[in-house]
Amino acid sequence: MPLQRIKPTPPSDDKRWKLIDVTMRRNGYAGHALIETLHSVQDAFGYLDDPAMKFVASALNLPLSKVYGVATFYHLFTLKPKGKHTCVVCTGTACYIKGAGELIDGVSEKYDVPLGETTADRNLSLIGARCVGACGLAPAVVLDGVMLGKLKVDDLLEHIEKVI
Amino acid sequence: MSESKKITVATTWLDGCSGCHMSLLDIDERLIELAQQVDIVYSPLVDGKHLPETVDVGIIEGSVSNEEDLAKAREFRRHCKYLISLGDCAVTGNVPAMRNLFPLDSVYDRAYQENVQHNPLRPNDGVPALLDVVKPVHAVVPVDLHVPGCPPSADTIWFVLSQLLEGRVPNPNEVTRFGA
Amino acid sequence: MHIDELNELAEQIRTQHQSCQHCVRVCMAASCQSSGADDVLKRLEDAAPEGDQVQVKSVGCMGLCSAGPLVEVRSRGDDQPIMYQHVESQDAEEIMGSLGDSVVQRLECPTSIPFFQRQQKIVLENSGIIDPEDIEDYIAADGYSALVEALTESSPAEVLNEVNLSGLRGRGGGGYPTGLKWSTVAKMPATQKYVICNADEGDPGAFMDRAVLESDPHRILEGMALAAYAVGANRGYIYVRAEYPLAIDRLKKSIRQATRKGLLGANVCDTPFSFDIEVRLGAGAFVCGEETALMQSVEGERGQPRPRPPYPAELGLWGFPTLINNVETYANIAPIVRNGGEWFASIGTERSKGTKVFALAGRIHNTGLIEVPMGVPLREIVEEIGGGVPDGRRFKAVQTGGPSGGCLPAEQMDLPVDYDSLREVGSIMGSGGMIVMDETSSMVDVARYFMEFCMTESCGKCVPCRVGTYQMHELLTKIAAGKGTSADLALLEELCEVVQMTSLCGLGQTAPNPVVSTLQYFRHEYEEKLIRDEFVDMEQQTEEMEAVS
Amino acid sequence: MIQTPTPNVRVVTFKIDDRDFSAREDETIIQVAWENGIRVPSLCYLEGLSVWGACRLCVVEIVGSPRLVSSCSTRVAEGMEIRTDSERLQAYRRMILELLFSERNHVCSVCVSNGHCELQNLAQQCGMDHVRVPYRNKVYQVDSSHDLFRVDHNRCVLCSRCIRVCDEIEGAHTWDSKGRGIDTQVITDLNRPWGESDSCTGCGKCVQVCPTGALVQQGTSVGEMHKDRKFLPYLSRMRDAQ
Repeated sequence: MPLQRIKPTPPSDDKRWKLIDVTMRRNGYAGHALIETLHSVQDAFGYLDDPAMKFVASALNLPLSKVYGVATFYHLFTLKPKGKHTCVVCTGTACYIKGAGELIDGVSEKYDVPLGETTADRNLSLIGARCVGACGLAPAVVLDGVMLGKLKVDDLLEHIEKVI
Repeated sequence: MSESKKITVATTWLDGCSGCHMSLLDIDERLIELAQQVDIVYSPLVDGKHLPETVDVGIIEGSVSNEEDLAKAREFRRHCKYLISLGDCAVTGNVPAMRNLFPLDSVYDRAYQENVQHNPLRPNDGVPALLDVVKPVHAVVPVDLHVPGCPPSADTIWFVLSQLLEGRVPNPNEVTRFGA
Repeated sequence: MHIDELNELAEQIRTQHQSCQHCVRVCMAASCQSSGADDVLKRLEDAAPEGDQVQVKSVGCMGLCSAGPLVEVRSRGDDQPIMYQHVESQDAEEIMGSLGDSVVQRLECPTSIPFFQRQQKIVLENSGIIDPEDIEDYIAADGYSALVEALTESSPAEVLNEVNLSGLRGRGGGGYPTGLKWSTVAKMPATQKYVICNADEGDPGAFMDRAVLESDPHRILEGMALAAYAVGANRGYIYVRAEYPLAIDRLKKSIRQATRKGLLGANVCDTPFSFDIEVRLGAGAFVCGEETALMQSVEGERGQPRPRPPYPAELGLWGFPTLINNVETYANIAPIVRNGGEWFASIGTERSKGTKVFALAGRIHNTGLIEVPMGVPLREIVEEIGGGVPDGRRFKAVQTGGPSGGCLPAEQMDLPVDYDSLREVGSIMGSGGMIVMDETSSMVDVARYFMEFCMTESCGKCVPCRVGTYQMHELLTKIAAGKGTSADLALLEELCEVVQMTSLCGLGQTAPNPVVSTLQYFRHEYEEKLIRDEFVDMEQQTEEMEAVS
Repeated sequence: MIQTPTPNVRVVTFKIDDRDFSAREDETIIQVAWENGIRVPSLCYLEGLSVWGACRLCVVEIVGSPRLVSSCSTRVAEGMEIRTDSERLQAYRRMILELLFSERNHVCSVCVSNGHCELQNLAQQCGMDHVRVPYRNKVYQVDSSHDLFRVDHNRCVLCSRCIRVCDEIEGAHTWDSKGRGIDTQVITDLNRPWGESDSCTGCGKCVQVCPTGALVQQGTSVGEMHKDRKFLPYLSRMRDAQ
């Protein structure tokens, strides 16, 4: 006889877990909703930590290793909290041809943060993106959700100074 | 190579345990047969300490770990018509290359400071400087034949040498492998 | 709904539209939006006079991204619309004031230039014209008429036949005949079948699919529904990059609108045909553009491809026959069914039919989105439509096909752009990215850039791609830094062959293409960077001597 | 899925390396080749587990087709002419092995699987006697936290046999992989030490199917690790029968 499925309790009484439950319920708590569910965890909490992954695994009846495997396969998922501000530099071909590399080097040097990492004070994350689809604005940067185009290093640093 | 003259052979050991040379000596009585056909002109095993201008076969044991190893490998390549990497250290880097997983500084510290009770000090002359990365011989000079094994057995070495003496290019894979 | 009812509705909406004197369209696609189109739209709306004389409308991509934000004014009775470029919010009052009276000359963007005149639009026919968030706009532009007519008056086989006749080939890059793919799925006896739209546009420097999804989302739904009808599927998935939030939003909205109108869902148009579409998000993995990896991802797994055969048509999503096509392919379906396969086959070349959308970018005057008939020479695209290389620099190469494609030099500029010609010269059509480079770009660096892309996007399943791309990247880095020898170059070429021939999926099999094509046309750039190595050269001399003797 | 036997399968005739063969049409090239003593090399394929098709060592040529196919995932077909050992294939396989040896730290001489390792044997069988690409020299962990077993990531070739046997035969799915590309690594549970795993039953199947010295029994010294896979065909048949 199959064992009764147990509905797990969320890791905390944070209301955001309700949103995640909505996503899972909409997909009938099926295992194939894993990526959708991880998206909604990350949208709600900003990153995926162990308790969250454990909860998702038991709610969707999936092995822990599979959840971890999927969470680390896709580059949009992050297991570490991002900085207060994010600077996403497009590294698509058009931006590359027009100097995205210099933008990354410039920010990296000034704030002492390697690409893909967050500054020690957790204030700024420097992220590379695979083409944000704004090749007409190359080189393009998305700073805290705002698209900036046709940038030179000094322009970008000025923009960053303004937000942080 | 004229008939009258013996084939000249030079050997050297770079970074390794000299086990491959011991394995060479292990061919026992076949050494006599070998000596009738070849002249070992340069080797840690013989008195000759000067590498002649041209040598028929050069045999290198050990990996390239320091500046002296590098110079020696280059010297062998310049002077030897046919160059053999003998044993896993020469062919893959093997045990000496396991230090590649650590930063060079920590390797120095471990060797000359942490494990030394009396007057720990990093040497600054008289010892050849370590290279950043330990490499197999073929990573620094072209090599003509690779004989894996740790060490290659005496039979393997005899097989390789006797085939060469018969004018054939041996295929060491028939008798040896990495770690054998 | 019957076709007559739909036509009637369309007529009704069109009459409504015609009641206004001036229609002011503001391009709200990604590029214009990020140059401030939001504010422009808002100020135009504020400045518009009360009543229905002037309609301000947010529309999808108008194509000439480098001139954005773009605004188009179409007045009743005028043949030609007026287009304004680089519009700023403070220009709104002036534009409004000029309506029906004059033209704001300092902002005018001449539409007589080749960029606009040389295009032929099928996929983008509604793009920049209709409001993508309004299904009625789509219906007024003959939208859904192909679907409704097919469902009520044609058999699935007849729909399939039109697609076969059209000669349409997959627009995702491979160029596989679409009709053949559909026929295979249609023939499968299974009770459950799926239709998937591959909207995981991952080529860096390509934004065609994004523009279609954001500018005309209903076109994709209609194409998918027609496909489902033809092959006998009742469920569809659109797998779209999470990096395209606007596209996702519009797709979801469109699905809701279409379902409410009875054009999707159970018993479409009161026929036995039922079709539901669900949007699934990617999460940042280029390899998921490969169809078997994409299906893995839809199933919630790591996006790792599996060997083919069996093909998805046989063994697809959850083991059922599955049809996978890309966005642009589906975008062509409604017009094909509406106008007939023969009409479509009359456009383009012998073996490449129809039009192709390209994203022009890089060192080129007119950056943006264009649609041209297959077979147009590369020169016409780059020099005339694209306006050539700016700042008095010299054209060096054009890259097509993204990380799977190649770099073509000036000598190849007269090449007609179609699937087979591009393949013959060592590149591919790909999904339609076209990046122009001038003499400031080093081809070794470009090859290294693409290899880095492939290395980080490799799924890691098969050895040649996982380790081969890493080692090729190392070698390219070494050569680019001026530290490589001729032995390194030889090893790189050997690796290219092994990775091409033995990799599991298309990503690995094509990853060496940028290296191979730059070596083919720009070998001297590699050779100039090599250093002499005493020993390598010695070995070569010996080999040469041996070869002589 | 590829190997599910269906009733009424036809028998087809075809050639492998110019020899005539006949087999059921649902058999794969590698099955027929191995049954007949043709040693097509492979690392990820293991009879009794699902087909993975990742090591690419088993690629073969089909006469008349420009593409190579992996023989583990391709079924035989009527009139097919297969070549398993052309010079080109030999060269490709050597390069694939070179890539594998360069990827992690395979030091045969100090490995507990020395002498019983499939990777080591394949290098010899394929004539790969030195690695021309640079070694990556990347640091990998050795996890000895489990009472009975040890995982040494330095020796892992990512064949995924451990993942498949744990999922398909044991049913625990303790193993999976994390990351992607060159950063892929096998993990237990949420990438925690193996010894802390709640899902691991300690059955040791993963150890027995591992082709190299990546998964081994605790307490084994150099060359002592023998692997025993007799259980696999039996369990696999029993599972299918259910």
